[in-house]
Amino acid sequence: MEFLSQPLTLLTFFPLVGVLALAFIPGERKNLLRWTALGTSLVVFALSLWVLSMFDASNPSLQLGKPLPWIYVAGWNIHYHLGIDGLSILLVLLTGFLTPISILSTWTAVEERVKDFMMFFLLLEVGMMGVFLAQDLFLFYIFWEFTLVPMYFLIGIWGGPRRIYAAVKFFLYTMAGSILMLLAILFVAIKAGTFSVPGLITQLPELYASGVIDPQTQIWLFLAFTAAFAIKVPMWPLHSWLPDAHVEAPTAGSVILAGVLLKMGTYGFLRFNIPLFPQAAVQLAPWLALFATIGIIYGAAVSYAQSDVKKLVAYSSVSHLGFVMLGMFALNEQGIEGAILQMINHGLSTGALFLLIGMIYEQTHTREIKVYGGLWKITPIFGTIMLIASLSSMGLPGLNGFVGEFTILLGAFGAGLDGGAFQPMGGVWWASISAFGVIMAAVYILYMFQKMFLGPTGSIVEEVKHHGHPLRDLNWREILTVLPLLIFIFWIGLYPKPFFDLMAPTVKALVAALPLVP
Amino acid sequence: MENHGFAFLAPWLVFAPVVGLLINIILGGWFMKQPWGEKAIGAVAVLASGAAFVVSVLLAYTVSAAHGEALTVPFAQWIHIGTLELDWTFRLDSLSTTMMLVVSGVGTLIHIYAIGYMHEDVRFKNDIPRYQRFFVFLNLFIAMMMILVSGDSYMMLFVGWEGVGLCSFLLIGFWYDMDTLGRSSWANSNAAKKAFITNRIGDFGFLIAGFLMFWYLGSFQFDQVFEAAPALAHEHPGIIVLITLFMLIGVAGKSAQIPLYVWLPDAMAGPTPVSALIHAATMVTAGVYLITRSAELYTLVPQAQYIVAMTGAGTALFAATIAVGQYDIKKVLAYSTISQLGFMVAAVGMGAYVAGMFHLITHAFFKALLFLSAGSVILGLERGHHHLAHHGHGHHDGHHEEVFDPGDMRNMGGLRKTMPVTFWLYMIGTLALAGIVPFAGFWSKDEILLDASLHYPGVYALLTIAAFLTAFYMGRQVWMVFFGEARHAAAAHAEESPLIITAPLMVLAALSLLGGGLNLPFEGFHNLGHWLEHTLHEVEALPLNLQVAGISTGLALAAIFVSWWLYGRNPLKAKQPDPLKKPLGLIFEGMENKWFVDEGYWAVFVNRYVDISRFLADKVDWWFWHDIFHEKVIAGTYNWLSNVFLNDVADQKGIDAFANFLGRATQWLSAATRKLQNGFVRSYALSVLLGVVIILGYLIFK
Amino acid sequence: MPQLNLSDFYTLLPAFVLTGWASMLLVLDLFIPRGSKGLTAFLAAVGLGLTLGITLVQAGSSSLGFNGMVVLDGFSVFLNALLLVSGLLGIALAYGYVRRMGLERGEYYTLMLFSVVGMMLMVQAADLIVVFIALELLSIPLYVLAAFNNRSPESEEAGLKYFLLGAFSTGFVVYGIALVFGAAGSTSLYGIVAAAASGAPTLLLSIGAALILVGFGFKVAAVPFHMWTPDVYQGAPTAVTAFMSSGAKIAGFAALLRVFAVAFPSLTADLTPVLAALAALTMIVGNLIAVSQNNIKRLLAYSSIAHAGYILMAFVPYGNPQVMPVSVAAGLFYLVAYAVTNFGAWGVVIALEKEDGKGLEISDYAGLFWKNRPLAIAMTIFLLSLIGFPPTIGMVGKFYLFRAVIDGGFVWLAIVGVLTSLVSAYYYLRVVVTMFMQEGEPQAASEFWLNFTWGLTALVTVIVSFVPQLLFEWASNAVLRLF
Amino acid sequence: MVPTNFYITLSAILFATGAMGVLVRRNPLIIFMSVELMLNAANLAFVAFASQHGSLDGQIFVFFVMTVAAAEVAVGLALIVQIFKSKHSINVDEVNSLKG
Repeated sequence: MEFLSQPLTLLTFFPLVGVLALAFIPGERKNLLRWTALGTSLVVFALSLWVLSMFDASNPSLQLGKPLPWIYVAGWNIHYHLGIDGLSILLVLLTGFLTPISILSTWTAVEERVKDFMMFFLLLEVGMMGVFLAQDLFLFYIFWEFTLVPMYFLIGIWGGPRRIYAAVKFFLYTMAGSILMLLAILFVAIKAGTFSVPGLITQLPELYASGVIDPQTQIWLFLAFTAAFAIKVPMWPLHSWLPDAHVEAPTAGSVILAGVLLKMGTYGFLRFNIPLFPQAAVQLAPWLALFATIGIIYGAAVSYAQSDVKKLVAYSSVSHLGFVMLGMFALNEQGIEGAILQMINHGLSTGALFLLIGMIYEQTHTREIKVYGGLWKITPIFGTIMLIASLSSMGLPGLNGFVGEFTILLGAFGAGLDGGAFQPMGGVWWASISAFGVIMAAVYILYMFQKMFLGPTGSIVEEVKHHGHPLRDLNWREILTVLPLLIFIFWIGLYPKPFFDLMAPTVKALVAALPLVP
Repeated sequence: MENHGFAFLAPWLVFAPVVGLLINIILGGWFMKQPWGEKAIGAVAVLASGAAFVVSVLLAYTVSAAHGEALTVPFAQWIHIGTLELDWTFRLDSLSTTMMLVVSGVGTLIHIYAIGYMHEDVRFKNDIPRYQRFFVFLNLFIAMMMILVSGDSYMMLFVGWEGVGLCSFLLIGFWYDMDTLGRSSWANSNAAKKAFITNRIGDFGFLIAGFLMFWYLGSFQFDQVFEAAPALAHEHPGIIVLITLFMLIGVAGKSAQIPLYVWLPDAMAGPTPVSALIHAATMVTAGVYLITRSAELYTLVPQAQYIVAMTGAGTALFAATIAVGQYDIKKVLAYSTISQLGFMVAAVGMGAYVAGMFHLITHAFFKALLFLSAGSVILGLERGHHHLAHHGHGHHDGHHEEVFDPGDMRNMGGLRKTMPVTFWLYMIGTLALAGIVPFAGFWSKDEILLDASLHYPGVYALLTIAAFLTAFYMGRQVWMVFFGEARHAAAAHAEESPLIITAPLMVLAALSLLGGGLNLPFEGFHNLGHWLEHTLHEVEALPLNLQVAGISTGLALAAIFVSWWLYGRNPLKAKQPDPLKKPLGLIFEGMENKWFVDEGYWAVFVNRYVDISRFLADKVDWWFWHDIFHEKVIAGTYNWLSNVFLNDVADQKGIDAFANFLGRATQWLSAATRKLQNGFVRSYALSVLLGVVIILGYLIFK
Repeated sequence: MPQLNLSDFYTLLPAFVLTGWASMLLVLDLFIPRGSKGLTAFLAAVGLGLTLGITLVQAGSSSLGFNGMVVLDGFSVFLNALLLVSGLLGIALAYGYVRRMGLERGEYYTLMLFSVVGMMLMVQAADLIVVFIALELLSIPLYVLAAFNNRSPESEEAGLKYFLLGAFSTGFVVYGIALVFGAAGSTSLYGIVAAAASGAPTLLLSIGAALILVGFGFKVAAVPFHMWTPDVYQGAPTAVTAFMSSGAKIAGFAALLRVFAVAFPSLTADLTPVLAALAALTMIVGNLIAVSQNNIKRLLAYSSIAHAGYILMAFVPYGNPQVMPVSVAAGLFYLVAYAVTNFGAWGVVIALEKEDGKGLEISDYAGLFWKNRPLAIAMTIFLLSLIGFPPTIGMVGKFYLFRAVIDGGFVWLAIVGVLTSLVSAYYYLRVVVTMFMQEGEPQAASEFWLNFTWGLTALVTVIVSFVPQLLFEWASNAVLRLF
Repeated sequence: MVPTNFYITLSAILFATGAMGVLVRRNPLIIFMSVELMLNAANLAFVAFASQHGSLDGQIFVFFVMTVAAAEVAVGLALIVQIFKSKHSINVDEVNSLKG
């Protein structure tokens, strides 16, 4: 039971305490259920801060957990190994941060089957934490697949009219990618004789050097991992499940989906693809940049033509995550650090957008953009917060989105020059075309903001008044739900140094290990 | 930090307005419920802006005490990754302090003006609570503008650069639920969006320039960039050309140059103080500031300089022609602004940075004056109209049969009598803009023309024609607005504005009158030149050239005469078409309709983008990718395959068909399979047998 | 010719004890009154428990018995234990079910015991004669059990189909054995491998081996010998189906593995492609047809076919001495995972089955979660395990299985495996969707041993996935005696 | 002496005949007889091989096969009788309520 004494174990599995507690609370006591879930998630957030306080940012390697033998027969060498480093600390914090916020957002939105909702939500948190902390491929795979299950139920039970379709699609698409990854995991583990990620990082280079795994195979392995992560991200053209999942998911589900679950994909690239298959990463970087760039432009263009506001934001995720991919495969410090920060940023700003859309949806029960209009006059606080979230999403300097996008584009541009990862194909074009996506982001975000909050008052205002529930501005609980996000939107925008400091040494080490000829 | 006088105050350039806006956000709602609420809000905002002005003065003093030496005031780290080191650091030198003074000075005056203007505006528009929001935005603008001019690196400048774009968006769309005439409409919010997006196109250029700069020059910090630039210019001059030209795209966006100027006329949807402050005096000059700031880059690449100069000169002329054909008092001024910005860009393009900055300053004075006076005129008409609506018709049901446009010059006329103060203020502004001695505009414009005449004859020609047109359209405006007879009842009942509005105008008028003194073309009077020399290092101080000055003055006077001939001699009557319409024919049609540039852009870019994105979204992504590919192909194949193998196909027909095939091989088997069609147990057995046959076949014949 | 001694009996002791017990029970049952057949069930369980004890005592020993006709080794102990546990689970499932369906007769349990004996004999067989006898011994009681519900035409039809096709496939086995005997001059597995090494005619041998493969392929429901499976599984009483789908499969695979690994390693080049093709075909067809099933028993039947394909994958590299131990261990582990999960899933089916045979459509599961949470959660766990999803034993099993396949160099087969398991997710999820996301009023029977069975198997399914070490060790130690 | 191959060929023909009988006949009794034919074909092969190898194993096997076949018959006939009782038909093609 040595594993129980590890702080990261506590962090990962603490939500189960909440699940257990919820199991003993009768389903009618909805508020008690809500408070229990919220309390649990807040404790988890506190634990993540505790982990942060113990985290040594200057140390680039894995910390706060040592591998314990788990399954040790027939050359399996599977460890129970949770660890944290600069690549994951921020995502762990984001998970701990967004979960209570999402739970808070369900306070009045989820009235049916509260108990089960909260249990699934806390189970989901276990899975997400595990994904970001697991340092053994087997363990990682378990957590990775496990996150699908509660999310599947969250969409399928509490979602919109086409929830079942969306839930099954979400499940199958994600699984389609991960089973290919499973094969690659097994292949790598058989060849190297271990499932441990740090172990593989030290052993694989020898196998590459000795020709046990030839470059072609390395590329196939890279692609198999890519299948899992690219679908999750989702990278164009594998994004087809995303609009369905987002549109049908309940608000809290959308927030977590956009905020954390998509990041599992990008994180996977960073944690596994790049360090485990460095040659392949370098070789394929321009291709990934191609897809990322198409995703940026395509996502932005498609987003603009949506009539459903949740879909609009969903497609904007395709565009935003394209930036993350672009930065990551720039394979230089600026790009990767920007990509990590952008993962957080996207979680914050898109999370805020989904929360806000959920709040208005609760009142109007429609997401059709065209019925809205002129809301800023009626709900000034809501409008202002929405404006900030929108501006953050479109990368206004001074807010978080800019710091991420700017560093990503800077890195990607540099990667297009001599010695950079994009030099062999495309060069600076990827960054240049992607920078165009910044304009397009303004187009669709401003379109959304204008059509909902500016202009003449929309028909929905009269309609809800007619039904006896005139549109009201945000109440204190709702403001409290989004306020933390706003604080970080400004904080990261104005003073991102603490965030970069957390990841810089690890990223530096990661980049240094890449076979890029400067 | 060493003791550098008041340099430590630099962050307060930004903090002062931010404090002001925070106070107004937090307490504004409460203020608005008090009888003195509007005044309190206005006072807070004015004090905040005024504080920034005081800080600017102190900083300018500090710089001058340090003999123009550039001071940097580090405040905080921003983005540090690898070699990328971006900081929140303020830069104090003669150039930045000049800009600070202009921004906060003119800004404060306009804040004061806005107290009076908005008081009436929110009442005409029937939405008093929005008063609070205006001053929050205005303070935010000052803060952003201060970041823009005081940043020590291109990226900090960029923060302000986009920040003012945001404020511009917010303020253009201030009356977001109506059009300029107060009708419920998307028009104003469309204008706001257009401004932001057009600016973003420019920002794209800025960003690319930034990337090139960082990877080739190693930094964003001004001094480091300038230090590394000559070496790069030696090795890869093309890169510097690229940097400067991409920067020009940014400038074109922000300073409304060809081809991105189209947002500025629409921006007049914002309340008049906004037009004056943001879209005339300060924000739009940011591009000029950027080029001046980057002088050391532009100087290295004459080709790029030439392109900048030609862009500016072309814009100056092009916009001036459009201004001639406009009827809206603010639109004329808007195109005039574009034109004057063209003068400035042309100047800095030619390397005449001092001339450009000089014109920037004087233009800030007289164009702010003109806009604010125009605002006063519009308010006057609104008052007249309001008066009519209440007294003339007895009841006011909100549905005018004919919507009254208080900004349309065709509704004006004869205001000289009803609004005398405004008239005189307007006249000073007009003369300054037209370039009549000794108003400020004359000196600054003359300096630009002089520079052009020495080095760039093409630019000189364009600018001279533009100057002629400038005087003409201003003359036309004055005759139409203030002379002749009122062409609308509202004009006849127009009322003069109160002191809170006219007082700031008087200050600006004084500045417009005397602003030329900053940099007179006489030995010993090149004050601005010497001041900026600390930052720009090499400036040429040219003496007055009587030939150039003579030509421009002569042309200006001629233009005013022509305008009198056309519009003053026989004042326009109501509904009478413009007298230029007939002689100029199609040309006037073009001027009137802005040469159809908007329509062209719409047809070529905007509609195409909408089409493409609709096509991608509806056809490619949803219809094809989501429905056809993922639903029909993937999911469909899935179900189809499963059905193929299902009882009625595979378990029966599939196997049977296969058996039939074998059956043709031998009569006997064929007879067997015919009977086999209704036997399930036996078809199962057949399946087993087939398996056996295939396996054995493989083993034997492999 | 050596004399029989105690060691011979020790080798086959569990089978002897169980045979004796079953015979005794057959007689004893006559004296048990009709209303208290629960006693018979109890006694049958005691017999299985006793035998299980003996089997566990045998762990670690290895011997040949009866002149090399039967063998005791780690492999047989492991599988005997598994079979006995399956028997126990089968009785636990049947206990309330037969009563509820009005089928409560003592022979049910006796027949089960005899079938288990056949399965155990199959596991221990070292001579093709024993293999044949064991095959019949396990099959004949199953034919009867399948038709046990004589009031149901479906049950009779299932029995008849199973019987006719089973006999048909037995014919192939016997003929195959004859050919092998002809080629090798011996029916002993060890004799065959020796003969093959000294130059027996390969074609004859491989044809014989292929015919034996057909027979076992039929027993484990591999495509294209699978067609009886859905009909029989659907028609047979559900408790029988549960037992049959696990026990017969385990025994079939055990014999397949032992016969092929011991007797035919020399035929690898010939048979590996056949095995690979069968595995791939079985996975594909099983999973694809399952997609459009609406009856839960048929769905699980196709799932059972599909899983035969997965387990078959483990056999593909049987001739590669480096990989063989891993692949045997993986196969065994997966058999355990499958058996546990399978019993649980059938347990849930039994809980929802009505006296009149209703309650077997997937739509009858609508809203189960909101009516009976534990049952729905258990079913979800079983279905996830069948998909191969964490945190279940099925996921660990697939992990192990794919590892063996990749280790053996059959990456393409592994790809087929994962892709078909993706397909399987589609139809398993339909059940989950129905249980959680649709409205309905399902009624579930609540009987102690039934609840115990699905509860226990659900717990095991989850817990073992976290601590699989012990089971891994057992499976890896369950080595075949190769000489 | 007749070569073993002849016996084997004959047994193969018998086996195939049996298998085809299973496929084409509808009466379960006949089908079962066909299965018996297959088994006996195997028996023939066993005996032939046994004499070729001079080993008794094959002949012993034959006895086992015969015994087991008898046991199978017992079960099979019982099943068929049962079906006949409820369906009044023993046509296997009518035993097809389970499908899909």
